[in-house]
Order: sequence, then structure tokens, then C-alpha cells
Amino acid sequence: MITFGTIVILGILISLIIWLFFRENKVISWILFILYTGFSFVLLLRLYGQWQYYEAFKSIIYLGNIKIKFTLQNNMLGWIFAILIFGISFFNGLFSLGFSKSKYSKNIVPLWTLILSASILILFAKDFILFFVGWEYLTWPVFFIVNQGKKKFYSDSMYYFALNVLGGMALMLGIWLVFKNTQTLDIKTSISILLSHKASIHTFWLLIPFFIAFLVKSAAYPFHVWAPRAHSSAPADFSPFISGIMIKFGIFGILLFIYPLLSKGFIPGTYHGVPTTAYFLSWLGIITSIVATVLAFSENNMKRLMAYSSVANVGYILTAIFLTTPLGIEGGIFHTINHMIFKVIIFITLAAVYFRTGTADMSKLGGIAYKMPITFMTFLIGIIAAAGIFPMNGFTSKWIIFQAILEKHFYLMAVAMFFASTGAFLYLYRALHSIFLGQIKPEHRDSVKEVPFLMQIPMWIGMILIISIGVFPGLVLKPLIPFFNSIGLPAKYILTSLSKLPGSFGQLNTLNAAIIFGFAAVLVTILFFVVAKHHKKPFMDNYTAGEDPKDWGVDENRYQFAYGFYQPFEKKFLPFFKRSVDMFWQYFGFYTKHLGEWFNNIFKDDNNFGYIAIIGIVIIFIFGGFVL
Amino acid sequence: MFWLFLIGSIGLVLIGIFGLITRSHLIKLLLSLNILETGINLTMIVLGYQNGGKVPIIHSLLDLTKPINFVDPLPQALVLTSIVIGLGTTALALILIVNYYYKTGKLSLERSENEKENIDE
Amino acid sequence: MNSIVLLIVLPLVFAFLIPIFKGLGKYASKIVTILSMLTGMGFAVYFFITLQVPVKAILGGWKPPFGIVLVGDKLSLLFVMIIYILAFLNLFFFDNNFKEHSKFYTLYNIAIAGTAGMILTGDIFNMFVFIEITGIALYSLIAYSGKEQALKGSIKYLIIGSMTSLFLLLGVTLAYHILGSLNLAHISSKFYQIPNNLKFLILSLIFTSFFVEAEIFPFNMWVPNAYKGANIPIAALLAGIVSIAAGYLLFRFRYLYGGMRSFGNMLVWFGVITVVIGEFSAYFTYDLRKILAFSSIGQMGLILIAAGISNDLSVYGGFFQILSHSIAKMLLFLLAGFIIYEAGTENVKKMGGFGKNHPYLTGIFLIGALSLAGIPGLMGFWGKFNIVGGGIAAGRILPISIVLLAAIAESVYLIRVVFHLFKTDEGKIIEKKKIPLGYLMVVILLSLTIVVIGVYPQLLNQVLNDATKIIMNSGSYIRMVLG
Amino acid sequence: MIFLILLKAFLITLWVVFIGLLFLGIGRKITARIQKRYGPPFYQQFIDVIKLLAKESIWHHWIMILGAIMALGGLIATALHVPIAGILPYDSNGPIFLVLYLSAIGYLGMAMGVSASGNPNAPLGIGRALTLMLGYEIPFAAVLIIFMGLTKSSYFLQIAQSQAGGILHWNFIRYPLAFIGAEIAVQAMMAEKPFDQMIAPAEIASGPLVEWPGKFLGLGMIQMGVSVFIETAIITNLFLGPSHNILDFTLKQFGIYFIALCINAVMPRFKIENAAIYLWTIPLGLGLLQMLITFVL
Repeated sequence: MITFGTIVILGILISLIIWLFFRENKVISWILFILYTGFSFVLLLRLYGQWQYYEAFKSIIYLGNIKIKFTLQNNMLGWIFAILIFGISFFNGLFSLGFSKSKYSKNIVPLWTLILSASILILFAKDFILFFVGWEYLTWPVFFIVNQGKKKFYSDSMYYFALNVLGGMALMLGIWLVFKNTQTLDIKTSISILLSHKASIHTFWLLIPFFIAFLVKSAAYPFHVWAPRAHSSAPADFSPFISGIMIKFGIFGILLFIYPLLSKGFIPGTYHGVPTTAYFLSWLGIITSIVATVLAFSENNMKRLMAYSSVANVGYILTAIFLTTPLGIEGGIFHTINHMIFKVIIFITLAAVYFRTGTADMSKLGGIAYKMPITFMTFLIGIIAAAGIFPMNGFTSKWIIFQAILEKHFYLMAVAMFFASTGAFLYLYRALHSIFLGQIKPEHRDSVKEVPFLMQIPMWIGMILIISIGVFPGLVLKPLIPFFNSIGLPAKYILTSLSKLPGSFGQLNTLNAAIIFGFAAVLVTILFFVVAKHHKKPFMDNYTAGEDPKDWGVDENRYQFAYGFYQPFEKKFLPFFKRSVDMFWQYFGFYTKHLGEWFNNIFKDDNNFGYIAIIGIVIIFIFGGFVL
Repeated sequence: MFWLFLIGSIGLVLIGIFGLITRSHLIKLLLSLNILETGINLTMIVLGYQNGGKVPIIHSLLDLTKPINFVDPLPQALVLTSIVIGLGTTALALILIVNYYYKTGKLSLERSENEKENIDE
Repeated sequence: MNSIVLLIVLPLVFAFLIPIFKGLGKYASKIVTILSMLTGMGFAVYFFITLQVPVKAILGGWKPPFGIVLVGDKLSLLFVMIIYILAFLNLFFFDNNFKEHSKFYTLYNIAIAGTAGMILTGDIFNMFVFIEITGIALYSLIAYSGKEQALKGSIKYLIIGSMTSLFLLLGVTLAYHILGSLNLAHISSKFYQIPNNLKFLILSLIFTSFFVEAEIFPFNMWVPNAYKGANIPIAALLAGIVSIAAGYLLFRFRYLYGGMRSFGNMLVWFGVITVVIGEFSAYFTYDLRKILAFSSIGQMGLILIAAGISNDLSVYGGFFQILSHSIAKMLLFLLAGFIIYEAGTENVKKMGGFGKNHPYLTGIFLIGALSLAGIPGLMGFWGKFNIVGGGIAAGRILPISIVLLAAIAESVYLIRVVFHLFKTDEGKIIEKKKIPLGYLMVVILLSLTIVVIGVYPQLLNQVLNDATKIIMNSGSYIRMVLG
Repeated sequence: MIFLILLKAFLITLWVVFIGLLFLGIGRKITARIQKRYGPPFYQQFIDVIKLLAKESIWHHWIMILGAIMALGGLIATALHVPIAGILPYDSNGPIFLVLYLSAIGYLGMAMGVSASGNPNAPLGIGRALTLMLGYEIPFAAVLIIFMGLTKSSYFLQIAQSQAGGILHWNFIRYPLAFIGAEIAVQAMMAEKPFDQMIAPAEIASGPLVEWPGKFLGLGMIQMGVSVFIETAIITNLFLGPSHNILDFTLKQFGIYFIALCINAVMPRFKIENAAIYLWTIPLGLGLLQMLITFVL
């Protein structure tokens, strides 16, 4: 059975069929999407263990004198990504099937299917060309998904598109630079040939295009500006995909191409056993997470806030990976997977809130938890995981990342990461409070109710996954053992049981800790229910001391404290961060436009054509050395 | 003689270029173009000309056993073609200019107000 | 085989038959032109398939170094064939402002004959004549719509075109004066005798003329006016057909005469400037026709870069680029004709609702735009990808980087057009209009070509590899023509 | 096996709660004495808790209950991972990251509970508490990381045992800068003055707990005791050498708490943003300086 080919071609076909025939029929198209992802998921599952499996195209493509036979090669890293992508898309599809009936939704299935089939190319490509093909098809369809043909979303989607095209162009440049140095377009071969070259400082330039391409895609620091914009404009049920999956392709690219080079000393110079370049990139990861964290404090749009959280998490992952130690890779990959799961869940709950209320402004929400308890619980578990608090999966991977940093004795880096990590707690709590807790708005009091069961399925699955991975990290890490062996992870860092977190500075038995936690929770619960009785009262009865707020000239309906939550903090720190990067890209666009205007004016001035042409001829002569 | 012709023809070329650069009046542009063309045609003739050369026609008075200093006939043929093409072009240009004049009432390619683009958002 | 001369003569004959037949009916001249293109196409395809070895057609009975010779090898015949195919498809254009006239078809035939002649001829002076023939036909065609912009573009094109063909003539004269020949192959075989700087002068003078046809920067002031003012089929003709001939000439002359690296450098940098100016100008404007015009400029700049970089990868990519650009640009212009007609405006921002009326047509527009932007899986990708590869392999990293930066702007403005077509939240929804069947077929055919060749480039692999070998091996060309 | 662990955990919980409440009671007395008042008896806190737990109370929503349970449960679970003179319910050795992140669940629970109460003053206090938390966690983490680096382990137990061999080996003598930094951070952690912005009685109607009635408040009080216990226990483990028995350990804890009380009794209050900045300059600076001295020089 041809797995990859089937998935790719089926994806393209389904995309076409949906676009041609079922564009208006959301139910059929989402059902097709669910069937497609489920089918592909099952197909992919069968490939576990068959790491030698490959599929080659029959015919050979010539580029000039270069012969290329396209091959898709099964590999561990790609497989685990693919499984997660299709699994997550499957459940996301279930959610969207319910979501798409709402008036806020537009049919995005064809493009999404196209992206999924492109992702197979990226994950399993043996050569750079197929990788690039997948990369480009990951880029442009999202532009249309993000703006949905709406003018108000245009500039947001353009931020996304322009930056990602920059990444694509950089990738093209990088691919050919590698080709120039190795005379091959095969990824694995080119890595080994590059490593056999004598390392020199010039090799650094070779990697810069790849850095740009992958950092743009993963929304790392100087390029992170697209992430919040794209998330906030995209349809609510597509945001999980952007955050959970799309930005992970940058990480995948780094693991695929940059990590093998850097870890083997492709660029000379090391600092405490870490390649100097990688060390600085590690700090870039830290900067990414700190900047994103600080920006998230003042964000009022819930999707933007969570997008910043994604950027921050990408920062942790980059930090871990660029330590270029096996333990760092373990932590980085583990956090990637965990982040995929919990961020998808968080965005799905946000979509559920949006589905019922129709707004993404946190200051217009509040008290939704009382009407949507399942959604609230899912969100709560999601943010506990996102903050890296213990019984959830976010903690386990953060533990390994911290251990990896400490293993290299980068203590300052650990402190800086701690800042970002604690900051995450702040903005996540703010989202929890502003969306779900506090007082409910009168217009939501009757209209909002829990989402239908179909849309709850992914939430339940997500909750179970988050908690079970948090308690048994081995569920994820054990199947990955072949991969960790291949990168040379020392045996002491390989998980022996389901629940022992490895670490350089000590291990942790998550199961025991969870038992203790459960014990404490049960104890307190018993205590709470054993002692005196309690009875329920409406909100206003207590804090207003039984008086009607209207008597004091206060509208009782609007006393939800959400806007400017960390105002003292914002006042002190924000202007600096807000200015530097966003402004840079804004000015970039602005001046590009003016450059265009300037060029355009050359053509518009109709009288100058003669002398411009003559000047051209003169320049040609100058080139030839006649005048000078 | 050769150099005089050459300098003269290059001078004509330069005059033509000068006209093309500095004038905006369409008829003057066209005139400059024609001057340029004349200059280049003259250059061709000059380059094909041999000092003291004969007309390249074989007739009974010629002694074909001795080397004969013929003038190269090909450039002249080429120039003839070039002149014809130049004539056609000029005619077409004049028609276009006349049309343009009827359309806009102007004889130079100024930017007109009614074709302003609506660009800014 | 003297019959490749038919490829030039046929359209000329039909061109002057049109005035005779035009009285027969409303569509007579169109039918004659269709016949002309069909027969031309038939011959071209026949020659392309049957001719295994290069052929020359000696005219007037004078052997090559002296007489006029037409040379048909695999490459030139391929290009002529594609010119005929595109010229035939272009006849199914959609332009509501267009009134059918016999004069138009006469000129159209002459222009096709001229471009075919430019490609097939083996004589440099003859080439000058063909350039002028094409030129005169094009000047008239551009001015045909009678709009102010068209007249402006036509006049500019005429003056710059005539000026540069005079320079070409000067170059030819110099070469003739020194080497005593007008035959391309013969000049090429003796070209090494000329000192380097004089070589450069001659080549510069010749190339300026190609630059005008190829819309290279300082010589392309006419382009926006012409594309903006001319009727749609003529814009498509300029972008789709003339650019093929111009691209062919760039490559042919580059490899027959321009072995110098300094000359290659000049071509590369002119290409870079053209790409940057074209792409950023298009990025700024919101006029659909102007966007396509500036995009043409950018694409032709890329072709020039490919010609400037001398390795097989870039030549292969350059040919791919020539073909993909002409097909995609013709497709886009044909679509633009209908879009402008239905939307009633040329401002991209006011075209909202078109995508809702004609989603499939807009999808086809998207295919064309993505192909131009070099998205993989479409024809344009292979050209761009290979040119970039060739450039880097030749060590020209800085120019290629600049081109890639400009390509970002290109992707942005192309996808922006599609966005504005697809956007739904515009207040005014434009009225839906009916699409002519023939036009629709042509559009679908072109877009299918883009997709099929993009997905399956092996279709062109063999042909273009041969073409690359032919163009890079100027020795065999010389032997073939002279021997 | 697991029953043994749970039994141990239960006993330790009782001890933790007892000591925490005792500390609070003694603290009230001492503060009163410093301020020349008579003050309540030292067992007053137990009376208060029992009284509050016995009171019938109202609730608005189950999230409030969930929050209260999470708050206390999280902190108790945290306390069970801090070694008390080497005693732990199971052989976890007191993993530092777990303690740091588990304690967050307590704060999250409390924050959630008070948010769910609907009183707008409550989240105001929480906002301040969290801002302050961002302030003190960083210097505290810096100090922790110094000792983790020194002992090459991320366990409290190892850090405590590494100081064996007399008082001169204790960390507060060997690393005084870190000790001062940690002390200031702990002052903020315990929300004692000058860092009591989150309760700020005169400003925001006694902060997060404003809406917690009856037994909620009782749980809150226990929680406060537990958190005092955890914070003093952490400092004791870090700086005050290995303890031979529980009494020794508790006395050291009390010493720490006593310092905090004394400062609390005489200090005014920072504005919240100034508090954060102060914490990021003085204690963090001290911590980083110590780090520099320890690892670089």
C-alpha cells in the first residue's frame, strides 16, 4: 500500500472535489475532511517501526544536468509529526463540523486539505525540492484562510504572507547554496558532505537563509509579528492549526537540517561545549519568549494573547534545541508535542467561546464559565499545562528543558527562562479571569450555553491527553526511543518507566508526585465537605451587601474587571517592547511602498523616456569601460 | 576625407541624441530621430567606402586579371533598406502624432490630469 | 528543406489576403487569420516533430556567408511553434471595447511573421529588418485602440525602438566593417579577432535593440502606457509572443558572441535593476493592467539574468521561464479582459465580488498568478528555481538575493489581486456577465498547460535539455550554417 | 507501600498545618508586642480556623469551591515535597522545579476561586499578587539556580546535605549575598510588608479574600499557614544547614519567620510597580552578583 502518495494525492483530489462541488455545503466538506484525516491517520499508524520504508516517484526530473528522483522516506521525526498533525486535524475537523454552522465561519476545507497533503511532503521529503514544494504549499493557502476574503483581515494576513514568502525565498536561496557546496540536493547526503568539508567561519553564511526560513515559520523573535495577527484574523477553528501545527514546521526544519550540522561542529567555535552560533540562537529563543510574554500582558484580544503564548513556547523550544545536546533535543521535541496538544485545546475552547458569543475581546466577555463548564474545565487544564504547572503535560517537558539548560551550566539562561515561564502564569490567569470568570455580561446570561457534544469530543480527548501525558510522560517519550538513540541520547536520559522524568540534575517520579497531589486534593475536598454546610447565592447578593448597585449610580451589569489588568506593570515596561519590532516591520512595509512609488514615478513622467534610455546606453558603455 | 565623413556622421548622431534628450515636442523628437538615422546611414556608407574605389560593376572595360579597388556595394544596399524603413517609421510616427494631437490637443507627452490613479488606501 | 520559410511567408501572405476577403462578411478577416495561424501552427508542429537535424533554408541561391539564410534547429522551431500556438489561442480573446477590423488582423499577421522571422533568420541585417517589421506592426497595433495612453505608449515605443534599431544598425555596420560578413554564424566564428572592448561596443549596440523588445529597464518606458492603453489581445500579444522572440534573441546572441564575463555581468545587473524596478512598481500600483505590465518587466528581467549567467542550469531555467511567463501572462491578460469588462473598472480594489460571480475563473487567475510567483507545482516554479540555482552555482549570490527580495514583492502583489477578486465584504456586488465558450476553452487550456507541465516537467525536460545544449554549443551552430 | 506513603503524607500534612497555624498565631502576638499591644493568645489562630470552618457559608458557583480546594490542595502537595529535616513522604528528595510549579497551582486555585466570586476587588488583589509574584520569583529562582549549580542537583535534600559540617559550612555564611536576596524575595513571597500590596487593607478591602465567607476563609487561613511553612522550610533547607531533627528544623524555620515579622512590623508599603522594580534590582542584583562571584570568579 502506497501510504504517502495516497495521502498526498487523495488530499489534492479531495481539495479539488470540495472546491468544485461542495463549496457551499459545509457539512459534506467537513465530513470529507474528517474522513480524509482519519483515513490518513490510520495509514500512517501502520508505518511505525518501518523506518526503512520509502516511496519513489517513477520518473526522473532533470534540472539542467541534475537528475532528481523524488523520494519520500519514512523517518521517526516526520512520522511523529505526521501522526500528531493528522490526529489533531481529525479532532479539529470534528469540532469544525459543529462550528461551521455558525455565521462566523467560512468554508476553509479545500485549502486546509491542501496544506495537510503538503505537510506530508515536508515531513518525509528526501530531497530539498520536495521539501520546498511542501513548504510553499504550506504558505500561500493560509493567506486565504486567514483573511477569508474580508477586507478587515487583509493587512493581518499580508503580514503573515509577506514574512512567510520571505522565508520561502530564503529557503530557495539556502537550498541552492547547499547545492553549490555539495553538488547534491539530497538532504541527508548534503549534510554529510557539508560535515566532511573543513569547517570555517564562512559556513555560517550558508546557514543564514535556513535560519531565516525556519525562524519565520516558527514565529521567532524578529519575525514573530505575523503570529498574533494571523491568529486573531483566522477563523476561530483554524487558529488551533496555526498555533499547534504550522509554527512547528519551523522547528521540524531546524531539527532536520540545522541541528545535525550545528551539533557536529559545522560552524567553528564553541562556548562551554555548545557551538557559539547555537548558543546565541538559544538566547534568541529566550528573547523570543520574554518579548512574547511581555507583549501578552497587555493584549485584550484572547486569540492574540494565546498567539503570543505560542510564540513564547516556541522560544522555549528553540532554546532547548539550540543547546544542541541530546537532552535539549529531547526536551525540545517533547515540548513541541506537548505544546501541539495543549495549545490546540486552548484555541479550540476559545473557538467554542467565540462560537457562542461572537467576540474575541476579553473585555467584552466574562463569566462564560458558568454557562460553559466543559469548555471552562478544558481551558483551565490547558492553561495549567501552558503555564507548566505540575500535573499537566507542559510541566514534564519544561522540566526536561530546565534540566538541559542546567546540564550545560547556563544559569543566567535558566533565570531568564524562569522569568518568561512565570510571566506566562500572569497572562494565562488574566485570560482565565477575563473570559471565564468574574461577572457574566447580561447579554450572555441567556444566550450562551455549552457547545454541542460533537464539539466537546476534542475537548475531552485533549483533557485526557494532557493529564495522562503529565502523569505518564513515557506515553510520548517511550515510542520516541529509537529516535533518541539515533541522536545519541545517553542511556541515563532515556525513560525507563512510564513515569520517571529524566534529568541531568535529578529525576522525578511523576506518578508518585501525582499520587501525593491527588491525596492532598482528596484530603482538602473531604475537609471542605465534612465541615459546615454551604448554600448557593447569586453573585450580587454578597459583595454589594444586599444593596442595589444602581442606588450608587453603578451599573451592576458592567463591573467586570478585565481591561488594563496589569496596568502598573504595562505602564512601566511596555512602550519599549511595543515600539522596537512592530514598528520596524511597519516602517519596512511603508518604505517598500515608497520605493515602489518612486519607481512608478519614473514611468509616469512621460517626457523623460528619451533621456532615460540614453542614460541606459551610457551606463552600458561605462560597463564596457569606454567612457571611463 | 574618410575621417571628415566619419566625424561629420558621428556629429549628426550626437545632434540626434541631443535632440532626443532635450526636446519634448514630438515633431522635434521625430526630427532628431531622423537626424540620428541620417548620421548612422552616413556612417555605414563611410565605413563601406574605399579611398579611390571604383563602382562595383563589372563591365567590359575592366581588366579582371588585375586586382580592382571596388567600393563595397553591400552597405549601400543596406542603407537603402534602412532609408526605406526609416521612411515608413517616420510616416507612421507622424500619423500617431497627428492622432495624439487630435485626441489631446497637445504635442508633448505630458502627464494629463484625467488619468490619475486611485492608489492610496 | 527550404520550406521553413513558409513559417514567415504564410502569415505575410494571409495578411495581405485579408483586405481582399474582408468584404465577404463580418467575420471574414478573423476566419482568414485563424486559417493563417492554423496552417502556420500545423507547419511549425510538423517541422518541429519531423526535423531531427538542424536545417537551413538558403534564400536566393547564395551560399551561407553571403546570402540570406534561415536556420531552423530544435530550439528555434520550438519557439516558433509556441508563438504560433499562442497566437492562435490569443485570437479567442475577450475585449468588449474591441471592434473587429480587418486592419487589426492584417497587422496581427504581420507581427507574427516578424517575430517568427526574428527567431528563424540567420542573417543579422535581415534580423534588423524583421525587428523593424515587427516593430511597425506593434506600434500600429498598440495605437489601434486610439486611447491617449495607447498613443503615448506607441509613440514612446516607436521613438525608442527606432533609435535602438539604429544603434543595432550601427553595431551591424561596425561588425561588417571589421569582419566583412553579415551572417550570424560567420561573424561568430571570426568574432574572436575583434579586440575585447570593441566587441563590447558592438554587442552593447546590438543588445540595446533587444532590450527594447525585452522590456529591460531603461528602455521600457513605453511598457506601462502600452499595456494600459492597448486592447487586451495586443497586450497579450506583447507579453506572450513578442517576449518569446526577445528572450530567444537574448540567449542566442549571448551564446554566439558574448563569451565575456564582463558582458554577462552587465546583463545580470541590468536584469537585477529591471526586476527590482518592475516588481516594486507593480507592488505600488493597483491598476490591473499596469500590475500585469510591470510584472512582465520583472519577469523579463529574470530572463535577462538567466541569459547573463552562463551555465546550463540557468539557460534551462531561462527557457522554462520564457515559456512559463508567456503562457501565464497571456492567460492573465485574457482573464483581465473579462474581469475588466465585468467589473467595469481597472482598479483592482473595486473588483470585489468577481470571485463570487465566477469562482472557477478566479481560481484560474490564481493559478496564473501563482505560476508567475513561482509556486511549485506550476510551470513558473521550474524556471525561477533553476535560474536561482544557476545564479548561485555561478557565484552570483548578491544579484540573486536582490532578485529574491523583489520576488517577495511580486508574490505579494499577485496574491493581492486574487484577494481583491475574491473578497466578499465589498458593498457593491458587480453584475454577473456571460462568458463566451471559445474564450473559456482557451483559458482552461492555458491553465491546464501550466498545471500539467508544472506537475510533470518531464514533458519539457528532453526538449529543453536539447535546447540548452544547442544554445550553449555555438560551435555546432556555426558548423551547421557554414558547412 | 502506597498506603505507607499516604500515611506518612497524612501525618506530615497534619504537622505542616499545625506548625503553619502556630507560626501565624505566634506571629500575631509578636507583631502586637512590637507595636506595644497585648495581642491575642498564640493559639488564637486555631480557634479562628475552627470557628470559621464551623460556620455555615454561602457560595456562588462550584468554581469557587474548586478554586478553594485547588488552593489548599496544591499548597499541601507542595509542602509534601519540601523536605522537613530530611523527612519526605516518599523518596522524592524535594525536587525544586516541582515545588516551584506546584506552588503555582495553589496560587492559581486561589485566584480562580476569588475570581469566581464575582467581586471586582478580588481580581484587583490577584492582579497585584501576580505582578508581585513575577517580581519575587526571578530573584528567588536565581538563588535556587546558584545552589542547584553548586550541588549539581535539583533537590532540596541534596542542597541541605551539602552544608554538613558545622555552621561555617552553612550557605547563609558562605553565600551571604544570595541569602539576603532570598530573604527579601521570601518577604515578598509571604506578602509581608513592604510587599503586602495584594491584601493592602486600606486600599482594596483586604484583597483577594474579600468575598470568601465562612469555611472558605477557614481554608484560606490554613492555606496561609501552609504557605508560610513552605517558604520558611525552603529557606531553611537552602541556607540553614542540614537539620538533625524536626525540632531543630522548626526552630530554624521560626528564625526565618521571625526576621520577616520584624521587618513587617516596622515597614511601610511599596506601590506595586515599585515593588516589582525593587525586587528586580536589589535581590535579583544580589543573586546575580552571587552567581557571578560563585561561577565566574
